[in-house]
Amino acid sequence: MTDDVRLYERMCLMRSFEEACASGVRDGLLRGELHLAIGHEGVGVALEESLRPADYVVATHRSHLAAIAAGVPLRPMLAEIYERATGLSSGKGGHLHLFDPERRFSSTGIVGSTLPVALGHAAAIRLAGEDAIAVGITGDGGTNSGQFAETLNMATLWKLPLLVIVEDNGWGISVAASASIAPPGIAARARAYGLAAFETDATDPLRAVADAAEAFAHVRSGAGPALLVATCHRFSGHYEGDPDLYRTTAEKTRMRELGDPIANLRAGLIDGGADPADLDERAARIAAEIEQLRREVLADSAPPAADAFTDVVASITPGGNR
Amino acid sequence: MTDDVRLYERMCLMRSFEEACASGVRDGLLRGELHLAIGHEGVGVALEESLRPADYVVATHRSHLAAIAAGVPLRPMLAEIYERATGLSSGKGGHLHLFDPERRFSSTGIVGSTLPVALGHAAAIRLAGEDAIAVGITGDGGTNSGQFAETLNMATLWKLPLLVIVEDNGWGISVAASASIAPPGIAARARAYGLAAFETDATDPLRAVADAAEAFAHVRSGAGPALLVATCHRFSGHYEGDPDLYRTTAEKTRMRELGDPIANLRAGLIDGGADPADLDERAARIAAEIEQLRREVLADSAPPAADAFTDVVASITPGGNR
Amino acid sequence: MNAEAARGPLLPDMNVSRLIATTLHDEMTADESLLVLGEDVAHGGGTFGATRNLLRTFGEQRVRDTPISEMSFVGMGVGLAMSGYRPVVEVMFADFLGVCLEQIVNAAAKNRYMSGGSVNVPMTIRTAAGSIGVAAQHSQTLWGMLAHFPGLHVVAPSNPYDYRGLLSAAMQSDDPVVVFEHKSVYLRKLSSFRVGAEVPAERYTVPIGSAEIVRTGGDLTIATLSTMVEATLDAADTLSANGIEAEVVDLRSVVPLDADTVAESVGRTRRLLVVDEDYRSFGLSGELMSRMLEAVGPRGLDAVGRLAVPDVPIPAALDLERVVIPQVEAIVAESTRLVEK
Amino acid sequence: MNAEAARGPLLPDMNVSRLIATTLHDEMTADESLLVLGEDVAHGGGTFGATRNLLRTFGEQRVRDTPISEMSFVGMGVGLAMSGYRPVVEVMFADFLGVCLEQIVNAAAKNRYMSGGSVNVPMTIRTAAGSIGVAAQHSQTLWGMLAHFPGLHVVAPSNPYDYRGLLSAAMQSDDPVVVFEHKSVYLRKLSSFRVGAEVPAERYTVPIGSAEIVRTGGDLTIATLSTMVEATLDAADTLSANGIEAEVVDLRSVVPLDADTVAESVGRTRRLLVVDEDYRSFGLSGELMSRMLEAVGPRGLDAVGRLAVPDVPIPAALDLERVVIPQVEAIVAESTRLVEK
Ligand SMILES: Cc1ncc(C[n+]2csc(CCOP(=O)(O)OP(=O)(O)O)c2C)c(N)n1
Ligand SMILES: Cc1ncc(C[n+]2csc(CCOP(=O)(O)OP(=O)(O)O)c2C)c(N)n1
Ligand SMILES: [Mg+2]
Ligand SMILES: [Mg+2]
Repeated sequence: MTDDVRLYERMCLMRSFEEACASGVRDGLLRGELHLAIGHEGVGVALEESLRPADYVVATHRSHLAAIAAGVPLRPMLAEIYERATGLSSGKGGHLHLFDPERRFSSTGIVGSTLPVALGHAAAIRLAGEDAIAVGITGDGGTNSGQFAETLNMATLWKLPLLVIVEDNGWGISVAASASIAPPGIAARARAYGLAAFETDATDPLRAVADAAEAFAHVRSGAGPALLVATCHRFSGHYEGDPDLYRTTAEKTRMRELGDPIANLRAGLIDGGADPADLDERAARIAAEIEQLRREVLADSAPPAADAFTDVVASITPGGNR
Repeated sequence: MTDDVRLYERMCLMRSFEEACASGVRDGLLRGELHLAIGHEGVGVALEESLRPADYVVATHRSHLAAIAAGVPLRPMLAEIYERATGLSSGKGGHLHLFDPERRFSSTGIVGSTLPVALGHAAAIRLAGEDAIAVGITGDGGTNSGQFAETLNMATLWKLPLLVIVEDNGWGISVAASASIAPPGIAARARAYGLAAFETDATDPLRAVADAAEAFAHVRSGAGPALLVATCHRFSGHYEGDPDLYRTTAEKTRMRELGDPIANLRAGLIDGGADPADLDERAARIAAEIEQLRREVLADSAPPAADAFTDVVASITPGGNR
Repeated sequence: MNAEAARGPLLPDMNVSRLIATTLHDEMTADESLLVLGEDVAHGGGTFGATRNLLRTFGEQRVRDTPISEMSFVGMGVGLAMSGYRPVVEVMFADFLGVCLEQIVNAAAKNRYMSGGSVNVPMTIRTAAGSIGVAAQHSQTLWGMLAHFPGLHVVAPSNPYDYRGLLSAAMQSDDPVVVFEHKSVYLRKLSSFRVGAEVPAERYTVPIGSAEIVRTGGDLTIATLSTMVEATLDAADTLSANGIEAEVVDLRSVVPLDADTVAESVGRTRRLLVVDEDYRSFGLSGELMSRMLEAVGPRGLDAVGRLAVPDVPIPAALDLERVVIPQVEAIVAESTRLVEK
Repeated sequence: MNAEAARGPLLPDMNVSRLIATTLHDEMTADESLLVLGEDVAHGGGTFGATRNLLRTFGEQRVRDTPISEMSFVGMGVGLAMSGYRPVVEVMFADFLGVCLEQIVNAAAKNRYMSGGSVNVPMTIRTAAGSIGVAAQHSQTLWGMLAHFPGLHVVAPSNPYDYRGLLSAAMQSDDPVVVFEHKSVYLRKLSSFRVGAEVPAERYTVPIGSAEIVRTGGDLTIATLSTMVEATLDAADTLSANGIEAEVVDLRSVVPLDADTVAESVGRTRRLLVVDEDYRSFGLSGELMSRMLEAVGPRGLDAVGRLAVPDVPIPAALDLERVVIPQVEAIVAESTRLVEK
């Protein structure tokens, strides 16, 4: 198996995973606003290829691919998304709040709030003298949060090993990036705060992997913080169930036709001589594995009611904790 | 009287005003942290020369010169600073919270919070189709607040008539700008958010007046928002009573010797043939007038105790307002 | 109810998000100084559909999509309000109050006082509160938190009539008013509500600061608000079948809190249960219990209790969420306990 | 009091800001994972001098001046805490909690719960509260506001012994703890305090969540905290001269609130006055009154009252400030009224 076929497989896995989540909404098993990253797989593999176990990752409301990239085990992750007792957080966090301290992975549902936490991880790496970096992820919309600017400034001031990754799908819910991000735009902002700015087109996964590697290398080298803008498309609505009327059908068709990282890599592999049937078979096998995982997870039980009251604080205080 | 002598007089008045405030702290009449802008007079006159009555100004914790520039009458302003019933806010706001809606002037003691409010004024100007601009002031330290970035972005997006003025005295309390603002710095930030950036040295008041006029003209022309960085020195401590040990004596001496906008303009006027004695006499007369004002204000009474309970909300509700 | 408006024609049946959009529309038509701004309010018509079609009717200048910059667009609202406009700012979820609290509590709420009454901040903040399965960071109500700050009015309607009337009142108020809408109502039809399902087509206001007795009963008083009013009315049915008659007070406003109406009821029943979807401690439930202590004295009370979120974050799993959000059965049980005391 | 530590040598007389700096120093020496960050904490030694000399001793990596970016340096503290460090983050004034609330309440406070207990956030937030003539935006206490959010501990010491002991406890805690320091104490000498003026030189902790009875008396219980403890003790002297013996409880912690200690006292006195420097409504005073109602029932109480900031912003003028901040005379008057009831 060539390396590129491996990337193809990883992206297939990421998409199958998201589809396994989507079906939970369709089946009425998942409530709330489930944000999927179907279409973002180019960013997912770019992250995965460059991340090392000692790196920290702080992900957004659209966190699943980043979690996979960080090595979070799929079973407890899917179980958490399905709010089962076997989940990463025993079902208390849910899909918006995935935590896996062993993989140095966390997330938050609040836009912009990922970056300061990642900055703290970067500071910890420096203090501990570790050979690692911290990755803070945001969407394009999140670059308008004050926390984005504040974090970038401090990262440069203290030359911390922070890589900010902007998953730029061009939309913040129904608001187009062009209507929310004043030109000259995200990379210019990064430079104005003293970061090295990298840009990539993550609908072309091989390019994204290479460009991300450069950005990671910059930060690992100790040259200071960097930011990588990775453009991509969000194929689904903002959340599963979003009628997505703010984008035209033509636009949505075009992005699926031209901007699908998996289809794009598949086409490239076939151009390079790969057997389409083999590629499809690989995809089907992975989809079946994830489906199997989903079945297992669905058989898991929900957390017991008493769990609602535990884990609020670590300390035990004489008269209770309020 | 030449125009430059008038500027000299206005700066003398600004300084005398601040000294009239300082003496309140020395005499134990003023509590809290009183922030004076002695050394910032170059910014004060630059503002005053370009401001028009229909313009809005939102000023910081160091707001007195901006208020003078906006035409806020001195007597109620000084009375407010001395917390008298005759003050702008009947003594309820105090020196950190000067409001004069007639002059479209307000201020806030929270760093960064001036700018969004000024943005709202700019939006109101646009809505009302007024021929005016909104001026939002911040210190250099305030440019690290998330509100700075957020506001700049929206100002450009909507091309609002907002002028951000950064009174860059190089310090945020004890933290030097070099330790808090990552390079390339404030003007680069403004450009990255799409604003026109202007810079001036406000220790040279004539230059500051001219540069500010350009920045105001840019915004008035409808070309979009702009930011003006005006460098200056804060001669006093951060607040009256601040021991100011974070700056060396040499540094403080140097800034007074080289960076005093009043002394600099005075020297220029004398070079141009002005009579030093005349200039000093003018300064003395102004100081005497302000001292007279201070005496009057000190004779004013404090607000009556019952005032503590009024003005919380405008609406009258049946059962009281809580 | 406003008898005048109630006599006129009614709105057709529709869901609450459209009712809110209609109310925004009607007020904006009546007063040109009213504006709407927030994330997704214009082109998207509101995450919950509550600003649908406003952009088309009023244009970009009055209906504005903002970047994800809550602190600064709330502050922009303050500036607009101080310039003679009446912004209605949407903070998508109440949980996001943490990213914009400063401008709400130190500017909007205090500018009037700090200016000695010379400045008003007529601004409405609409925000979506409550649990619909979105876990700890998207389920909070937090009205008790905002109510702590003087200078704000805080309302949380429970039924269609009040959604329209309180929103109109907020938009007409010269003060900052925070309107907490409950996420669970947006897609509900007016006709599905037990109370206030008939909504006049004409504009009207429900006075801010006035509670309403939505069920009379002599055995205990249950004071509640927002979506918990319906849960409480359901509980009251069960209680009634068990021989206990609950008087149910819909507080409607958190600030001003209409303690008089509750005290009058408690004066008769001598028993009070507060049902609140906010965290239990340091919030509305404790405040109302204390107000009753102050109003009728300990001797005026036989039993007092509260049901609220038991001081834990809202868990994701449905089974856990149901444990921490007051349910009908818990209201029945606690009411019964109080009456038997 | 911690009997062990109390037997050892005492710290020399010093002002409280130096006591805090000493405590920070001693804990940082004992535990290398402790860090200090915030505005002016390093080169300036703290706006109130409470971090003086720490930079010199521990260096830039552990004592860090930050830009004026509260939200993000608090969030940075969260990240550090999740990476095994123990940041002590200074938010200069409690009034600025509005610019960083999100990271405190949605991250620091909830990450443990949302992670099913797999993540701790051992972080201390120090902030200066209370009135010293700096008006509406720099005088608030706001402990009642933060206390509303589950997942945080909140303390507000009143005397030197507790300043040291509670700060040490916070720094050793595995949970986020917010320490409210009162601006009026920084420049006061240890020896000027009525209670707790003797401070052991050895490290010790005061347990978070435990109140202390600082004066015994049988006629009424006055529960209070922070600087109001001294005002209350002064009031108790006057009351005693008038024949009324007040029991004074120093709550010390707002969360966990030691209702048991108060209830035990109120069980004896049957009368409770809460004295609080926070806003009256929707805060600590209401919560404590309600807890007492719950603990001893209405029949266990003869009279209950509270003194707090009467739901107005803090005015600038001294004469007005004195009207809204509880004063000794008001405590005497209200206590007398309650006892005569
Ligand atoms: C502070 C805050 N404001 C608003 C939201 C609601 N919200 C969730 S996702 C989102 C859009 C984010 O856009 P972007 O950063 O581009 O990420 P994307 O959804 O496109 O991946 C918004 C507004 C939030 N979670 N937090
Ligand atoms: C949000 C916030 N954080 C901190 C403070 C405390 N503070 C008041 S002024 C100041 C320094 C401001 O520096 P700069 O913006 O450069 O203005 P300067 O004082 O130099 O005029 C600080 C930190 C505040 N008022 N508001
Ligand atoms: Mg996006
Ligand atoms: Mg400065």
